[in-house]
Amino acid sequence: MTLDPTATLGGRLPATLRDQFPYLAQELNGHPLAYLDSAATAQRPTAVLDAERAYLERSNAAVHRGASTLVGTSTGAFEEARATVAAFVGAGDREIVWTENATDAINLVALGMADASAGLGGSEADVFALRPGDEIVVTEAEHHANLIPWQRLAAKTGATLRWIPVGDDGTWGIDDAASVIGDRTRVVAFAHVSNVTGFAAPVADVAEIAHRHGALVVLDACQSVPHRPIDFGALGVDFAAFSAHKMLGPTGIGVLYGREQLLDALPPARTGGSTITTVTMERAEFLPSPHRFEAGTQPVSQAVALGEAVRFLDGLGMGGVHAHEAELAELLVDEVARIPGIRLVGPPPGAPRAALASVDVPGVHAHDVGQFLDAQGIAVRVGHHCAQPLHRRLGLRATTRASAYVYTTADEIRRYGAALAEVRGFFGAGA
Amino acid sequence: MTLDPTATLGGRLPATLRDQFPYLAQELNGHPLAYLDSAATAQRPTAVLDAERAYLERSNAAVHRGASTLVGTSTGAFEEARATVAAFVGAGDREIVWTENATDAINLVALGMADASAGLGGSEADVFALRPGDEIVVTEAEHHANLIPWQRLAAKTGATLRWIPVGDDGTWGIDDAASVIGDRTRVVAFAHVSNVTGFAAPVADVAEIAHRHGALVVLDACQSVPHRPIDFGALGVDFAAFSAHKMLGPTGIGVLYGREQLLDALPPARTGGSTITTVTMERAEFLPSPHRFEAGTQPVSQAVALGEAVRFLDGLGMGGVHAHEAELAELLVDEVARIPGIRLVGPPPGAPRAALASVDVPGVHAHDVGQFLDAQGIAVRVGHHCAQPLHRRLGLRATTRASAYVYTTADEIRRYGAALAEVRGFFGAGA
Amino acid sequence: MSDLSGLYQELILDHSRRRVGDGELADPHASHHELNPTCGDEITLAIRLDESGSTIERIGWTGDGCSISMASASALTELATGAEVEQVRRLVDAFRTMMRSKGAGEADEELLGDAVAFHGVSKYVMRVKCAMLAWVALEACVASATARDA
Amino acid sequence: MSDLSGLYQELILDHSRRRVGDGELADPHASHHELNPTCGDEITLAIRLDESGSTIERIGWTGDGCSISMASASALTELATGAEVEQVRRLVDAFRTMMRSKGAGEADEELLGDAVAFHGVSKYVMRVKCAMLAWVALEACVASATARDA
Ligand SMILES: Cc1ncc(COP(=O)(O)O)c(C=O)c1O
Ligand SMILES: Cc1ncc(COP(=O)(O)O)c(C=O)c1O
Ligand code: FES
Ligand code: FES
Repeated sequence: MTLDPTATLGGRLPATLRDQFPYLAQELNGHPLAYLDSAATAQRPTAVLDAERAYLERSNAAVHRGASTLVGTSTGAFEEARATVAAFVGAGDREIVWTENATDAINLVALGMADASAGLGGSEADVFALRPGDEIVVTEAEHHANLIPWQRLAAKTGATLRWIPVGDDGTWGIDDAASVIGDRTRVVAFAHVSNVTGFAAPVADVAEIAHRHGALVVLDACQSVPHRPIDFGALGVDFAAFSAHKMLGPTGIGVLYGREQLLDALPPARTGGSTITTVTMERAEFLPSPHRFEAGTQPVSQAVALGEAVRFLDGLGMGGVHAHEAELAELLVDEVARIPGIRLVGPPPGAPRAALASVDVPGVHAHDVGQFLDAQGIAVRVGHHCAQPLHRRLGLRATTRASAYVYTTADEIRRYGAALAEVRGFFGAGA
Repeated sequence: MTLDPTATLGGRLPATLRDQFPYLAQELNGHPLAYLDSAATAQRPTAVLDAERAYLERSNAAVHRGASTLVGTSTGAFEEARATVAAFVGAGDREIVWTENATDAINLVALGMADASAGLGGSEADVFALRPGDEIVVTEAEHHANLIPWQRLAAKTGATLRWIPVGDDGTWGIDDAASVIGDRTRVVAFAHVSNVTGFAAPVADVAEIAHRHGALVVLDACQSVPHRPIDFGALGVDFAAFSAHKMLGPTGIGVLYGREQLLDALPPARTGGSTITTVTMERAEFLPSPHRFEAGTQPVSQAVALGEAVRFLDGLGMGGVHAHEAELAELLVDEVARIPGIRLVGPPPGAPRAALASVDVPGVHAHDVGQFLDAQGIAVRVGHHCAQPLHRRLGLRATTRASAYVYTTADEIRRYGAALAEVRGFFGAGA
Repeated sequence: MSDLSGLYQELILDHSRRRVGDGELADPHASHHELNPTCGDEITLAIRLDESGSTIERIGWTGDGCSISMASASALTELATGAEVEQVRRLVDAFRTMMRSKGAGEADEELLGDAVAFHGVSKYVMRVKCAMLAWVALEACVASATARDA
Repeated sequence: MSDLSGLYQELILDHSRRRVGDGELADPHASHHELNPTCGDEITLAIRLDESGSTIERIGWTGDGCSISMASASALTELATGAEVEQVRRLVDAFRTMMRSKGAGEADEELLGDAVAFHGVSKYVMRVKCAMLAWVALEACVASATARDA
């Protein structure tokens, strides 16, 4: 699967790309479906569906368990997928751990640190052990997945949770980070790209500050890995998390990236079969990374499908994907900005943002906005997008979010703009 | 999908059932494949593959997030699958929690108890809090998935891990259980059916003893739910775990069953989006079960596929499945018992056992046995089957396991017996 | 937009703006807070009974939510104020039955009056909770007020 | 059974029974324990160097494993005993290259001697670790014995 990225991307996608997504050919409420909720979950191309099915019909067997020909085949497919994903994000094979989803990946780090703090990882895991007085730093804009696990870790260890404040538009800068990160900071966890504002954090700069203070850096890369070229090594982060279902891959699988020496020392929070060397009734010794974390039967066909999704994205070229989405982002912001009385959350028009926009329509509840768009075949996301503290900070309870991906067309964005312009009139909320 | 169970089951499966499993029509090393490793992972019928694909091509969208028509459809399919699985095991809908696999399900209980012990669940979670002096009871025959999480819980809380000893055949009885379970026991965790010996524990009796002492009962149901009719309510267990991939369903999804009041009070070990009511920067309040445990995007298409797998099994009738497998088990034991010098692990010939048999071939390493069978198209599992302590107790390092499922034929078992009889000769290990 | 007319009937849009009963109730006999976890919206609804304890004298509520939830609280206030406790129980049951109908059948207009306008909402599974929010709160209030009586 | 003859060559089955070098070595210069996590099998291999420190005088090992791993340890012992340290490094490299070949190419019979019998194992990816076990242990022994020397 290779497509010429210049032909494919640049605002006008050829029909050949759309045709590879059967889901998108549907109607919604009598209109052609405009699927503008890819930031929540993306749709899968036929190549990904076919790859998983072919694996299941021909190569499916237990992985890393036993030594039969079938196990050789399934294990080969499984580990090849890991190598494909590793190369995609600038990681070594042993730096990629399969998880249930990105949320699970972040939890594995936070729970492993709690184990280390309780002495379960021995002296090797000292770098992860927190004590009262230590600080964990997040931002006020985090998804609950990158907030609650840290709250729980603080509660278990007596460490203090602090946060980088956001401005009235929901974004923050390097100075905000520098004023919160200090010598007591042991972990800095933040989203690369916010799923509400579309703001991209200055990752390398924050990592530099954090490391200067001896803190670990955990990156929530859910909204960046699917949309732009990423090299975790070059970004200088210690851990990162992302989900397959937001990048043309299946649900049921996410990825934890970690630097090899760190992963080898982090206590495995979830334990069970295939993670061990020697087990007695009293105790267990664990394998090095990644296997020490992969307890029980793994999402094998899902790993194979994710590998295929990565090949599909590589075929498009991530540089081209990013350029395509930058164009759509600009169009999206233009469409929203020209509607009077609508509040756009996140970076102002003109500033860079991911291809997503959350808006508040004064006088109309987000669920009613979403319902109105839905009736016109436009599927968006409404609610707090798992970021209640950010919404509270913005003085909002819920927003309406439109988000784009490789298959999104300029026409869909324009349909969204036209429909959004009619919302306040319909609900009698004034001009 | 309904098949007449009397026609289907009874030792001779009609071609129509086999035909529904494309994987099984393959060759292995020039022979028709005899797949005798279903206890590790089962193969999927076309109906299950098709159901997942149809969901992905037509109904896939974020679940429980937002309010669009698409979300209504995906959420409906997802929750209908839960209801189907719940009915299959005698549970209420709120008693079924999706997990990554069975291992993850057991970990959720053990990790939740660790949280409760650290005070994270408030007074509601007191029933789960362990203190030094408290005892956790397992058996010597457990899969690592039902052993290591309890070792870690003991290490975190200061509780003591004790175990029910097994006899020379790897099985244990109600008296063995009664002699270990006592007033200090707070949890009793054991496998319904052993994946090494095929022995079925006297669940209801053990549960009765445990409850008399005020202990919670956690059942590893990985090897029972796929193979016999199950009613967790009737068995009287408090928690149970099983995996979809062993019951014609996908990898990437498992199930935690728990009694509703217990699940509502168990602290969620993994936290993130969709599990909460209110989140501030300082703290989070959690939903009731099952959603409090389902952090992040769930294995949605996998849940839909598991629902279809359950319908498929229901179509066969679990009573019939069990009868079919009892016949295969008898044949399997007969085949092994007539080979001189081979040691059969588990219940003696004549005693009930699941349709699996692990054997030791004196003088020949299990991996060589497996390789020899493999060359004849027979796929079995070799190794310690994630039960090192049991193998150590039996004086063995590894065994060769053959296991059957709904699609297994008597002919396949006979081919296995004939090949096994030649192993010692080939390797010159004497008669 | 014709698709939406079944959901957002004029009466609903109207109630969502009028918000009958919006405001805190002094000296309530019972009060109940109800949250819709899907959206985070909430309502606190309170009731006062008359001297006999068998009739709802006043209803007041505060809350924030979508047009459906606000309209439903408003319509409920109009309908249930002055009604006998027994009658309110029947109203809640009838409303719930209607909301579970997925648009099928006929709603009991005689009993439910203006609230039949919400029949169309029942086709939108993701919005049923919105319409039910105030009714669930009312049901809880009635239960606790009468339990206290007994 | 003809399928298996590439894997279980007569020479391999023979070595797996003879087990040259099986037994603990007294006063070793280096010793290394290696585990195969797939199966839990392990080997502890030890070496003694001659006075010059440049030649392997004796090899001894204890362990438990499949026929491939035992035969490989046995063949290795025969081949590397009396060899120069530099030569042993070349042997290990050549053996590893052969085991990664997935059955392709020709093995270097001049260098590897009897050990070319393991060429067929390289087609069985799940068994490559079995054949490598003793060689990895030998490589570690040589590295630590020569490091101590320096
Ligand atoms: C008895 C038993 N318990 C637990 C497990 C673990 O299941 P999973 O690997 O699906 O988590 C298995 C299967 O490997 C098993 O047979
Ligand atoms: C920024 C961000 N972080 C975390 C998540 C959680 O991802 P998942 O639900 O796949 O675990 C999401 C998506 O919902 C997200 O957008
Ligand atoms: S969307 Fe919250 S109550 Fe309707
Ligand atoms: S199977 Fe263990 S070393 Fe070969």
